[in-house]
Amino acid sequence: MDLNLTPDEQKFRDELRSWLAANVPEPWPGHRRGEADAGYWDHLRDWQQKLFGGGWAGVSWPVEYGGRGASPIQQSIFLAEVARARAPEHFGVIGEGLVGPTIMAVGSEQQKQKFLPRILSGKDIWCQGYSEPNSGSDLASLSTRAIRDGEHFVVNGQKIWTSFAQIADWCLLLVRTDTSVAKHKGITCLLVDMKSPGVSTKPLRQMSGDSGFNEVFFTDVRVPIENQLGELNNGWRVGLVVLMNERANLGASVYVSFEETMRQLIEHCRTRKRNGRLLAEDPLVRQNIAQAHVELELFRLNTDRALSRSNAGETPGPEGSILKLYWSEMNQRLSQTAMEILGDTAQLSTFDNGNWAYRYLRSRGNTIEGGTSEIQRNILAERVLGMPKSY
Amino acid sequence: MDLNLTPDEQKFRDELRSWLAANVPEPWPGHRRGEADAGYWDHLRDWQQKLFGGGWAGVSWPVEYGGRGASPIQQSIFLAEVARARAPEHFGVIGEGLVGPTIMAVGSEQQKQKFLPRILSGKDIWCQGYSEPNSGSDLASLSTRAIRDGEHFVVNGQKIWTSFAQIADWCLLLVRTDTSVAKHKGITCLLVDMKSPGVSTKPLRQMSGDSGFNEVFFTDVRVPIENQLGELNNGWRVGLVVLMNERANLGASVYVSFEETMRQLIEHCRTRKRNGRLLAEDPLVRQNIAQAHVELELFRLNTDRALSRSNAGETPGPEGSILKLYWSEMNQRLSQTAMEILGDTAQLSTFDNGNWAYRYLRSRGNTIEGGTSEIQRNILAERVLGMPKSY
Amino acid sequence: MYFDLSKPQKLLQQSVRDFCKREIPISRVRALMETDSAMDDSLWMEMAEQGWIGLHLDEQYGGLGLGPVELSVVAEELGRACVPGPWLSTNWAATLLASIGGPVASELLPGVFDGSMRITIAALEEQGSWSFDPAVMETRLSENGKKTVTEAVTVNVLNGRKYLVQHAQQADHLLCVAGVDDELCLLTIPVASDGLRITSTPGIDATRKVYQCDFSNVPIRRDQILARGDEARQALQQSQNVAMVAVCSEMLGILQWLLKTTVEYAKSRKQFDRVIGSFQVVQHMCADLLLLTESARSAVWNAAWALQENLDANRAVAVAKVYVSDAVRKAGNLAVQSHGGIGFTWEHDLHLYYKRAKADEYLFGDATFHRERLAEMILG
Amino acid sequence: MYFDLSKPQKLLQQSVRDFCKREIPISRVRALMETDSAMDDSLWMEMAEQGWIGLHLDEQYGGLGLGPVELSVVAEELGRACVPGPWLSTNWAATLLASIGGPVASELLPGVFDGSMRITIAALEEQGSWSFDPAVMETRLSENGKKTVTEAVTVNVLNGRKYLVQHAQQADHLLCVAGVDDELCLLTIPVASDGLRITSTPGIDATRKVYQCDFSNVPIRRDQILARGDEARQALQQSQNVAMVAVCSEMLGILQWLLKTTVEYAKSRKQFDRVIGSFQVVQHMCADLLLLTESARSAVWNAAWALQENLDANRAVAVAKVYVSDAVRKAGNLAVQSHGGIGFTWEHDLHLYYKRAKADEYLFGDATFHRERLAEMILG
Repeated sequence: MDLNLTPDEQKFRDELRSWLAANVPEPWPGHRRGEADAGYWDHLRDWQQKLFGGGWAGVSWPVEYGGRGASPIQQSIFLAEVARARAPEHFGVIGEGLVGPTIMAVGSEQQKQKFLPRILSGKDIWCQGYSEPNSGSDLASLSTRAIRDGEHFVVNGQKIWTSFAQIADWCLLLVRTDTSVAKHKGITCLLVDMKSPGVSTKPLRQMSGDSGFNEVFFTDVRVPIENQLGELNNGWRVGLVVLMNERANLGASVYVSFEETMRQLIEHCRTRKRNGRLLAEDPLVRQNIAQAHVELELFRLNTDRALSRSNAGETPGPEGSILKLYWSEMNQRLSQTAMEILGDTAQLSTFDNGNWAYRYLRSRGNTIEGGTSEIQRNILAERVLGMPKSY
Repeated sequence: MDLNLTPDEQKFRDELRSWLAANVPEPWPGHRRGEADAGYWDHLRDWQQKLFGGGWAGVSWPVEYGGRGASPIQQSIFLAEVARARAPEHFGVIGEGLVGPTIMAVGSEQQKQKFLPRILSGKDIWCQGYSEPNSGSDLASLSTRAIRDGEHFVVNGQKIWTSFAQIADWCLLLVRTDTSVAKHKGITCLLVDMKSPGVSTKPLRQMSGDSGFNEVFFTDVRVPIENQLGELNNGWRVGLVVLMNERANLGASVYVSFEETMRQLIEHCRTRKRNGRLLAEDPLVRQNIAQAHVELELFRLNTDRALSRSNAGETPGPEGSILKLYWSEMNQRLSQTAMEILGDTAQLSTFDNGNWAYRYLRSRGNTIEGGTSEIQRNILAERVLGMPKSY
Repeated sequence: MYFDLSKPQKLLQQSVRDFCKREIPISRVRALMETDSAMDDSLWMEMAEQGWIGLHLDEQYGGLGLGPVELSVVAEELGRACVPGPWLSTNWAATLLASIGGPVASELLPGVFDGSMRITIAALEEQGSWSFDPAVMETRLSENGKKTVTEAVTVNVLNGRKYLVQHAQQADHLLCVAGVDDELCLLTIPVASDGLRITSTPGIDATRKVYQCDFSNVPIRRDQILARGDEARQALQQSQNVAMVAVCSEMLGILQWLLKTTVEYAKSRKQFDRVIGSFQVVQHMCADLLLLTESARSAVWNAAWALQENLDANRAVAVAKVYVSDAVRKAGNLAVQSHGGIGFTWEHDLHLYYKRAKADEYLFGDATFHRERLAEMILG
Repeated sequence: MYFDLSKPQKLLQQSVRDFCKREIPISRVRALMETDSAMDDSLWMEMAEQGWIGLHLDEQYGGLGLGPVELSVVAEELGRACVPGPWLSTNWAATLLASIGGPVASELLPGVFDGSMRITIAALEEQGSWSFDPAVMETRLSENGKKTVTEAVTVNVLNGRKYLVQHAQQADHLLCVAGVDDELCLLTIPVASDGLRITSTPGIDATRKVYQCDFSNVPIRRDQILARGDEARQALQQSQNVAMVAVCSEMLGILQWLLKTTVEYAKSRKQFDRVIGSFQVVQHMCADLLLLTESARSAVWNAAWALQENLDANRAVAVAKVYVSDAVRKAGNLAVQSHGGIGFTWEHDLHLYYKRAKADEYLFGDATFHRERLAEMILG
């Protein structure tokens, strides 16, 4: 057991830190994602270019595809350091983290050559079209249809909860290509040009007031057959790889954001009073802060253990559900704890720019997006503990 | 809305109080139920006789059967006052509360004449044979068999979790009389003499160390056919009536026991110190005590509302599950709260005679016995909220 | 013992429910919450006409002379319909005024009840609490020059800041809780007073607007001092008890809505070729919603009744505020989770109730605050 | 970063597991716990021979010179097998002695490690806490006559009472935490001392016996005072950190047992014509058990490693004690509930683990106690 970074890992981190110190731009002035204007998107695109220029795009991609060949631990160091440096949001997160690796795994040589370099350089921004209004937890029941017509698929249907759709160049899309077989067996994965005629997007406003997601509508969209990714009707397996990656990858960057939240909360406890007494002196506040600290530590440690396993060569499996389940529920408790500690004024948009109320509301989505907590528990029971399917 | 007792209810209570003040015997010296000796059983039998003599047996039974015709609210007052007066355990609880009303509802005239007076006078002590080792939550799957042989049923099988079995004269027994039909449709209810050859009992020790329940074994036990209660193969419905009564009836007496627990806990908070400070001065203890008070109040109020509905003539239905679900989980929280407040020494058998540790352990059974919390939630979802069956 | 609404109370309930259904559908709620005031005059006058303002207060002032139980019935229905506007704050302020009595009450209350006079209360401070300890209260009445506050003609001045004042910008008068020497005092202040600045501070719940009020040497005549010391404290506590019953009732209405909406959704939404209400975990979430809602009803009715009978109301009201505040938060979370993605959208009405519930959870002190009050009553 | 056991650590784990399976099946656990001492000499000597007593302590005293991680590995397996007896208390006492060093350590420790000398610690008081504040400590060392404690020949006396002293009746020596003036001191006391009375006080967990120790003018020579003031405090804290890693590891072993046993039962028990593990609610309880167990493992390993590396171990150990204490209680409750009636019987082994977990939850301070300690580190 050695929880310290190895010399290699330290070297990687130090190099990255120096680079970030020199290259991270000033924060974009007061915005909330989804309500952004074109200037903001350019800001993100510039950062993506900078990463690419500095050799920090696709850190975990194999060297043969232009990446840095970073280990899972290095990849996690990368995500954490970038977050700590308050670098801009990672515009290429879906392309680099999900689409690229999937293309490497199942794409044709031609697809690799066409798409991978443009993902790496940030020229193409990707989104993923998975969920549909009637296919949430039951993703495999998706009904967006693709019908073969000569050298094209003709796609009709609607996707929902699609991040970056309003600005994306391409979409990794799951479509139904065979309605005569079991639902998992008739799905195909397509790479769709978002500028194709018939594609339209509409921002989806959340209870937290912002619009981080979109609805995407496909009306007679023609997709060339060479943009089929993997085998026909084998799209479910392709899609699953992406989901596993998604669950395993998020840890490091969300950890940094929770850490920052804790830091701010502790700072308030040290300076704000209730009824003449510092919050930090209130025994109930003290219990809550300590409990939040414990839970956050456990998230860090669970993440590190999972990373250590990945580093040892184990592929991310259903255990990723533990991390997702843990952090999503932890963040809801943390948000509630903050609202309780900070008290009545925490509900105001004029207090810390409304961030506490925003966090509180936004956190409710955590146990739904990326697979509900119910789905995660089903996965753990059935695929880790080997219990029979419950439905 | 009027939460005060009506003049009639007050009169009933005052009369009862005077009678109890004059008649409740000295507490039986230090015993725990199930480890009792014959003297203890005689003590309970004496009390039962006293109640009968004073006209306080079967308070809720109709006057025509020798009861007092008390309303549900009066019945609840009776249970609460008897508990507050620290009267002996109610030996006849199953006979009076469950078996008697069931015989009144579905029994033959002959059965009524034979059994009801002896229940009321405390001559016969009853138990109920429902659960089996392989039929817990799925009670209807019970496999104790009764086969018709001339003028008798011949019973073979095993029951479990049977209170009072070691001392009971009679048993209200659910048996399978038809294996060829759906499980709910082949069950019959028998009244079985516990002194019949082939009946044997064995105390069942619990994790809390005591033996409040028994296993009962039936080997070729011959039961005369006139002891069939209700129709052949209609025993499931007969049994359900008993269960509903059980859930609805318990409220008042358990409330009094929780109230006493709270009183003792508060007393400790006022007199015991931790690290030089009175427990009552510890803000965390104060939160816990207040929360326990709130939860206990809610139990009282929920019980009163249910009683008020019963009094207005509504029959106890699936809402009884709310009360059972609520108090069983509340009591577990209360027990844990007490263990946390009282600290390390609460685990010792030398501290308050080991009662806190005993309560803590015993409370784990509350969410299992009389229908698990999972079954109660299923009932609420399916039968109160009208949701489809989940299994 | 009769633990249910009486026939007339049930009729009142039905009439409020019908009115809300007809006049304040959720589309109107959404339209109003997008406005600066979350109210419009016609709706307010209609509500006044129904007698819902001060319905629990003395007929001598123009109230209906009904009791806290009736107030609770109305509040529950307004909560169930998520009715925007100053109903709660107005009733709180009116209760406080009536409880103090005197010429100001006689002057203002009739207008309050008929909807023509708007009042609210400025009480909470940023680093204060709902216990209003005069020793740490930032908003203070002080003597101007050397004259004492008891001299009739003296003009004193008020300085300080209040937060979360409901509908201050729509009010004609503020009732203000302030410190004077080591005591509390209650003041009535016209919003047009010199030195008073009212700033909008949008809160999590857009159906009720909240403001920051800054007092900078606001001149206060002696006749603006409604009460001080014990009298002020008692009137405030009593008015808070009434207002807490109202806010708990409102949360009960929200709970009812959450339960109904979630169960209906679970019965209709299909995933995996079956309605999600057939999944045991969803069923159990609904069963918990039922338990929370039914228990909240017991707590609310008991508190309203205790207040009506004047029986240890502090305790019963605190029990209700603790239980219902926690219950509505848990229920909101269960409801959002049961709905999945759709329940997290702006389009779905769930968030309106979720946010209002959060504001109500804080209002008059959260569960932790009232647990400590209860501990004081139980343990000393 | 390598967050897993090393190969040798895994071999150690396997060897302890095999030993326990072979030598201490649950039938022997039950037989031992019914005895007065919950131990028998042959088993104790065998455990000593395996090197499990003081395996983390210096070879100079006869320990194996391994580290806290190896101690954790052994403790987890002993927890998983619910091994009765004084392993934990002996290791705590040995760690304390080793940490103080000096002639008493050299004299006693070799015998402790080979099983021939039995020691334990008398620390907790009925109305005290695990923070051992000398100002409120009831057990006090005082001067006999007018001589000072620093004079070599002076005999002082000890008065007071200790609770929950593990295996005191089976010990040859007690190490005792006492107050002297305004400081802590640590004493070594032969159990045969005049004025020392040891009374059995059976606890919730019968696999470890606990006693009350009454000290009535027990004479204490100067060479029995092992340390006082800061030195005593530091040695005690350090030994508690080690012992807390051991007790957290033991709880981790219990968690593993609860998870495995519950999942197996859920896969085999049938109700409603299907295994109960196919009910979503039971599945989710098992998923929660998994999450609690895996997280507890992260916390325990991190604490053991921090102790080994001497990195802010106070914090890492407190985090582990908070998390694991709460986790094992929740897990025990989930396990009993998932088992239904059978899990509530004496016959089923579940209650042995459930009760041991409860005792462990308290031992060295419960989660609430250590949260306050953490708050002190975080907030001051």
